[in-house]
Amino acid sequence: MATRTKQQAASRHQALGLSDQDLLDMYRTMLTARLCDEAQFRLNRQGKAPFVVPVSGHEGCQIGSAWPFEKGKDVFLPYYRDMGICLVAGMTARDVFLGVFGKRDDPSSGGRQMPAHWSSRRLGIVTGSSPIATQIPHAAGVAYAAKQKGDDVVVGCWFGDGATSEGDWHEGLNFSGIHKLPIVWYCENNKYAISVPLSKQMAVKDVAVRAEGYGFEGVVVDGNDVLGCYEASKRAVDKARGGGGPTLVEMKTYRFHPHTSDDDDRTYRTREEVDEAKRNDPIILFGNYLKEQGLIDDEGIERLRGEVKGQVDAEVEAAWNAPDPEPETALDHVFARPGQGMGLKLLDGDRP
Amino acid sequence: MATRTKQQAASRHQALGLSDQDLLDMYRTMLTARLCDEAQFRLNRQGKAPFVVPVSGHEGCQIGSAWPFEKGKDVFLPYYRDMGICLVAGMTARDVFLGVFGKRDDPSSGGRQMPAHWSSRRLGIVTGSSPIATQIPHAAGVAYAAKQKGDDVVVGCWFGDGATSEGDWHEGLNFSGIHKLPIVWYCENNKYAISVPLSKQMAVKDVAVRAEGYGFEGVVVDGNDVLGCYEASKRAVDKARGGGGPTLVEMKTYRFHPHTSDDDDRTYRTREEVDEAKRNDPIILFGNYLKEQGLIDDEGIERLRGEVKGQVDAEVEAAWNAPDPEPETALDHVFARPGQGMGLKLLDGDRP
Amino acid sequence: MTEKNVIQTIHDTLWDAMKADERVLIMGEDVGARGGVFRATAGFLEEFGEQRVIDTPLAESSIVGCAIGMAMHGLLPVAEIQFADFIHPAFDQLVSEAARIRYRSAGDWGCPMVVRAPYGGGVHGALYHSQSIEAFYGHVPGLKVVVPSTPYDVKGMLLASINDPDPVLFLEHKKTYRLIKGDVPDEPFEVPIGKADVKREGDDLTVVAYGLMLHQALEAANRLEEEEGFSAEVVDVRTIAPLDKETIFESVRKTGKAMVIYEDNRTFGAGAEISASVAEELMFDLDAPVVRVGGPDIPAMPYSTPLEHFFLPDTEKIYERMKELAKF
Amino acid sequence: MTEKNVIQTIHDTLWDAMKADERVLIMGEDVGARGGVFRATAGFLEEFGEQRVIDTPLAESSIVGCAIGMAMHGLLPVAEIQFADFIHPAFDQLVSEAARIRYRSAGDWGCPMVVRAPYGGGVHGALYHSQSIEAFYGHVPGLKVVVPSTPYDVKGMLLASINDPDPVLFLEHKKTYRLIKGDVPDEPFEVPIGKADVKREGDDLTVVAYGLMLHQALEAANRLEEEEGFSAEVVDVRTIAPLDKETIFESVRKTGKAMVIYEDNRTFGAGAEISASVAEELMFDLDAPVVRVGGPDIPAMPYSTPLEHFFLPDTEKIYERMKELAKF
Ligand SMILES: Cc1ncc(C[n+]2csc(CCOP(=O)(O)OP(=O)(O)O)c2C)c(N)n1
Ligand SMILES: Cc1ncc(C[n+]2csc(CCOP(=O)(O)OP(=O)(O)O)c2C)c(N)n1
Ligand SMILES: [Mg+2]
Ligand SMILES: [Mg+2]
Repeated sequence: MATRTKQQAASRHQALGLSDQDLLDMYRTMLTARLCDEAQFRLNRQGKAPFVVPVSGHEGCQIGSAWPFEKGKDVFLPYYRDMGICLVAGMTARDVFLGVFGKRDDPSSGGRQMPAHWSSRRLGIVTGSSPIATQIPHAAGVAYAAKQKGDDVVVGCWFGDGATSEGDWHEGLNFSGIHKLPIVWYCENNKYAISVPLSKQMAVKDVAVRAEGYGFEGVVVDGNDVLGCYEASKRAVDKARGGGGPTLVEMKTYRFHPHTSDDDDRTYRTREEVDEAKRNDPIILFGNYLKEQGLIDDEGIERLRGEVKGQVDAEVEAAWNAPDPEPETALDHVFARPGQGMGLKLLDGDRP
Repeated sequence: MATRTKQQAASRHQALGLSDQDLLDMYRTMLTARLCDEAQFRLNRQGKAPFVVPVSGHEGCQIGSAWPFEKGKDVFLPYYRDMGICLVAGMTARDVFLGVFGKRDDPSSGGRQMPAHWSSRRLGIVTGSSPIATQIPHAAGVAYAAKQKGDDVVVGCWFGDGATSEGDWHEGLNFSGIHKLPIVWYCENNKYAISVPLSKQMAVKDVAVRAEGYGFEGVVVDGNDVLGCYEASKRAVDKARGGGGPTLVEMKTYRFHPHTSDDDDRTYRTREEVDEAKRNDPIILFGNYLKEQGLIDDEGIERLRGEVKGQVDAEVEAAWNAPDPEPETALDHVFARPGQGMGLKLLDGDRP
Repeated sequence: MTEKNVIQTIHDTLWDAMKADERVLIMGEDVGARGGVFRATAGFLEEFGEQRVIDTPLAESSIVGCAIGMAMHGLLPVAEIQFADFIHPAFDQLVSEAARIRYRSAGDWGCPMVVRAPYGGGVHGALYHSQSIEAFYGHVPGLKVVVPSTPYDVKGMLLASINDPDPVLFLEHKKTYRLIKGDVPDEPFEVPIGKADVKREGDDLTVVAYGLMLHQALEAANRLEEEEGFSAEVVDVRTIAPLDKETIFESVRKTGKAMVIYEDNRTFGAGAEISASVAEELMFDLDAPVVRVGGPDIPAMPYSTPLEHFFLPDTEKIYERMKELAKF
Repeated sequence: MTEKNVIQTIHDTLWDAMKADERVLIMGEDVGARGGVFRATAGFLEEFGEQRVIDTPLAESSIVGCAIGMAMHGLLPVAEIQFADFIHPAFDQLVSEAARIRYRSAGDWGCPMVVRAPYGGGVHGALYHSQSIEAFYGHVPGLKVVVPSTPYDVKGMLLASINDPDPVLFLEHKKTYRLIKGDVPDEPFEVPIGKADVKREGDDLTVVAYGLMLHQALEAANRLEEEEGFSAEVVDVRTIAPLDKETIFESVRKTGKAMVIYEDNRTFGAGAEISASVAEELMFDLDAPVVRVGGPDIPAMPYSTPLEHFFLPDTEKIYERMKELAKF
């Protein structure tokens, strides 16, 4: 029995073209997200972080779906829940906490935006805002530009189930279908938009069915199965890179903590429901798989956890001691420097 | 062969529960729309009507889809193309031309809106605007209110293919699905949003497939077949009245004239395409059916046409001579009369 | 008479209206089981049921758009936009639709709808949970825009808004929710929309404000009286549109000096209309130029504490400007 | 030098930019085969292909939203909103997104995008084809809003806008499209964004205007000189945001009298900021209160001719107000 599982399993990540080391790297990234989450909630309780956005529960679908992308080349449009996406894209725990503390050197916004409003041009992470679903048309636009310029770029755009109700979601997905853009749409369906359950958001079981209405494929995967998410994502990313157009990947998952540090989820979901969901903790499930594969044992997991926690705590410390922005700098970057231009060729002397 | 057609056909409108008189009334209404259209374009060329919106080509899907509604009870949310819907709802040729000339007594807006921006509270026609698809959420809201109050009301909402691209369209249809509202959504798909062909609007053959993504049924019918439109609409209206929720009815049709009197459609479609489409003129097709049924002959059709034309011309005359609005009245109706209230019960003395 | 804070007053007033009139309906994101992220509708779902307390999809344009439809079919919807910053997707429904339903139908149709939106900064809300939006909507004929700032006005104007036959944008400064307390009559009453209110009498200068700035102005005015002996008259605008210029003019005619304070971006902000109107109408009554104090022209309030403080006109800044003007 | 009307100038300038720089891209409703409902892009599809001339779905929020994405990935999109009245669904994308891309990323990202929109009335366009929108967007830090009113300025400012690293809302008064002609240099050149322009020199009063009102003001000014001997200086605002107050102040310092004309609804309109700024800054240079002439506060311009004429400030009205002010 154990062996049979092992075989099946063994065949699984190899069949996906993932090495043992890949798996350990993925696991470590998931752990980093989880431990950053625990740290930021601790800081919130200590009054050191006025506002934090949890990721716990989403690590599987985030690390799994982001893994197939080519860093430094592809473009990421995550939403606030996506610490895991950003870690895969190249952000560090230090970056996360510079944002949590609103520090000058926060790569996302220099302390201007709330924590978890990710951005890094260097890493191909497009600046995101709070308004839900506004990044959907941006993602389609980036993908259009990439295609039009002939760049070898795939765009990944992540959002929650709540985002699917916005007009922008409809418009952006439709545009991507019309132009067969190199993009993958990822819905991290955690059953709630803050407190609003799916039954009050949509009259369908799987929002992925809407893809058909935009002329491309929609798929549904277990968001707590990191390899399943990787598999679906890899297929979609390869398809996009090959000119096959968009895919909507719906990943069913769950948010373990309240919506944010300002939320009280006891008003809208039972503890039983939350505990039940935690049995499918993607980190535990993936850990079990690694153990079955003999890639790690409980002791190794503990050692790794301790090691990562040590790093996270060190980064928290460093970020806490980093400088705040200077008050007057609030006036900077409303516009580009006076006189700066885009070098429109016509004005560079070329004549029509 | 002829007989077989006859039988089939005979069985057809009777099977639909339509009497011979119903058919003649429907045909007359279609003719009225067509002849109002010809008259308004004539007036436009004469410089008497600065701006007109044609209906020609849409009479079949409009009269067929509107016919099942109960006048004076159900609620209509038409768009500018829907002269035919409004005639079924109870508007007259006089009303149409009071609007065309922007007269004081124009029932839609007292000359404030462009022609074809239909409204009549008395007739259950909700005031419409120019911005495309804004009436979609209104329609869902009316249907929600009707259901919540327990009114026996079905809401009909009409729009073009172009409207399906707007965020409001998505949001409104989704809301209607979630609450299983008593509403029917009608898409008059005439292949173009002004000049933009379907291929640049959507990556699907039938926009009706999107209904599935909102948890209700979508159907496609030949919009030039008035009885087919009636049949699909009747089923959807009865279903809505019975608590079965929304339906999206897509009616494939064609616009014979330019988008409006300001448009030049030769820039984006060939004369051959237009001529080809005119072979499926819903009025000719329906006339043939009536003839097969022995309900009218060519002579009768000519007589009827002459009769309706006479009426339309008389109404044009009457509307032309009707008074303009007084300039200062432009200031009226920004708000209700000062002191006017909704009679909120709490303020009427009731105490919580 | 009961002492309440602003959010409690909103909760109780909505509750009373729902109790008394079955046409009143609540809709918005998280207004149901969650009772609203600010708890304005806590307990409503249990009491009034999900037919009248609608947890909507995350879609502001249709929250407003569906409310318009409901209003046209006999209900009195009170829609909540979770944060004023998120009302923008509904801009078209408010500007092109709600504001024009009556006008474009020559009075045939009406749109008795209330849209509530918590606005304003100073709560560490950063770029997207701090915005002031009154200037955008005050400019739209056909919309009424109110900004009550005390529990008493909040109750009276909320009832007046629900009872109004036309669409009302009801703006609540979220920082006042728990900060500002006051006595509220237990009986229902209306505070008329379109009337400003003198919240403090004075002779030396007129200070026009609303929202959080009103309370900071009152604080500064008291200090100015104690420390410098100048008495400032503080006028609470209360309604942005239609704007009650007469009450403002009356005060300025008396004091000869005017100052307008608002936290929104200064340029093309609501204070511009007030300043312009005073100067156009009362130039020869003025002993000094009108002083305008507004937020800086940067996109929004940043998150980091030093940056946020840089944005907000605080009592200290306001006090200094008032002293200057008084001594002018 | 070639004499052209406004729409021809827009067409030719866009054409030149498309020809010279492959990053420039056109998108909007009916911009392709139809060449735009005002023919601004007639012939573009044939010349540049459908990759660079995109007929978009009927969806303004994504027209702007996708353009933002393109701008962030190396293109220079020029999006057309068919009528300014229909830009409202994109309000959120413009206000929350385009305007804040640079600010919220502390300068890391930029959004070099142009959104063109024909605005203004007097064309029998009724409630939804006549609107002025500059007041809404002028209030949004991070957006540039320009309103060139002559063929020369249109060419120079359109090129400056396409070359600008930040989002520019390029407003074209549709009534000027064929009405206004002028000489346009054949060579490319930039007219700087953020600089007002004295279109007529004068000493007795300053008239500040833009769009169609600019041309009516110039007409009235000439008549005022001929018939009454008063010389009015006419300042073309040209850029709403960032607003060039200095050029306006300079003129008012000289003339001592100021009048602001705009066709938009008067209250909380763009003219309020101009009037307020002049009075706050120059109260002691003013020989008369600032005069503001604006459209009535009704939702929009009605269709019927008598009603439309009632709305629009015509040359006659403007002339009378100028005469009054000059004689004050
Ligand atoms: C336009 C807009 N409306 C409302 C909000 C407030 N809000 C923030 S997150 C959220 C729920 C989002 O749910 P979902 O998309 O499912 O993502 P999740 O938080 O569940 O991961 C809401 C309503 C917002 N940020 N933007
Ligand atoms: C929001 C908005 N954008 C653009 C327009 C300009 N416009 C008017 S009708 C139209 C095309 C509508 O096409 P469709 O919905 O297919 O209806 P049809 O005219 O074909 O019957 C457009 C783009 C508008 N009225 N509203
Ligand atoms: Mg969710
Ligand atoms: Mg069409």
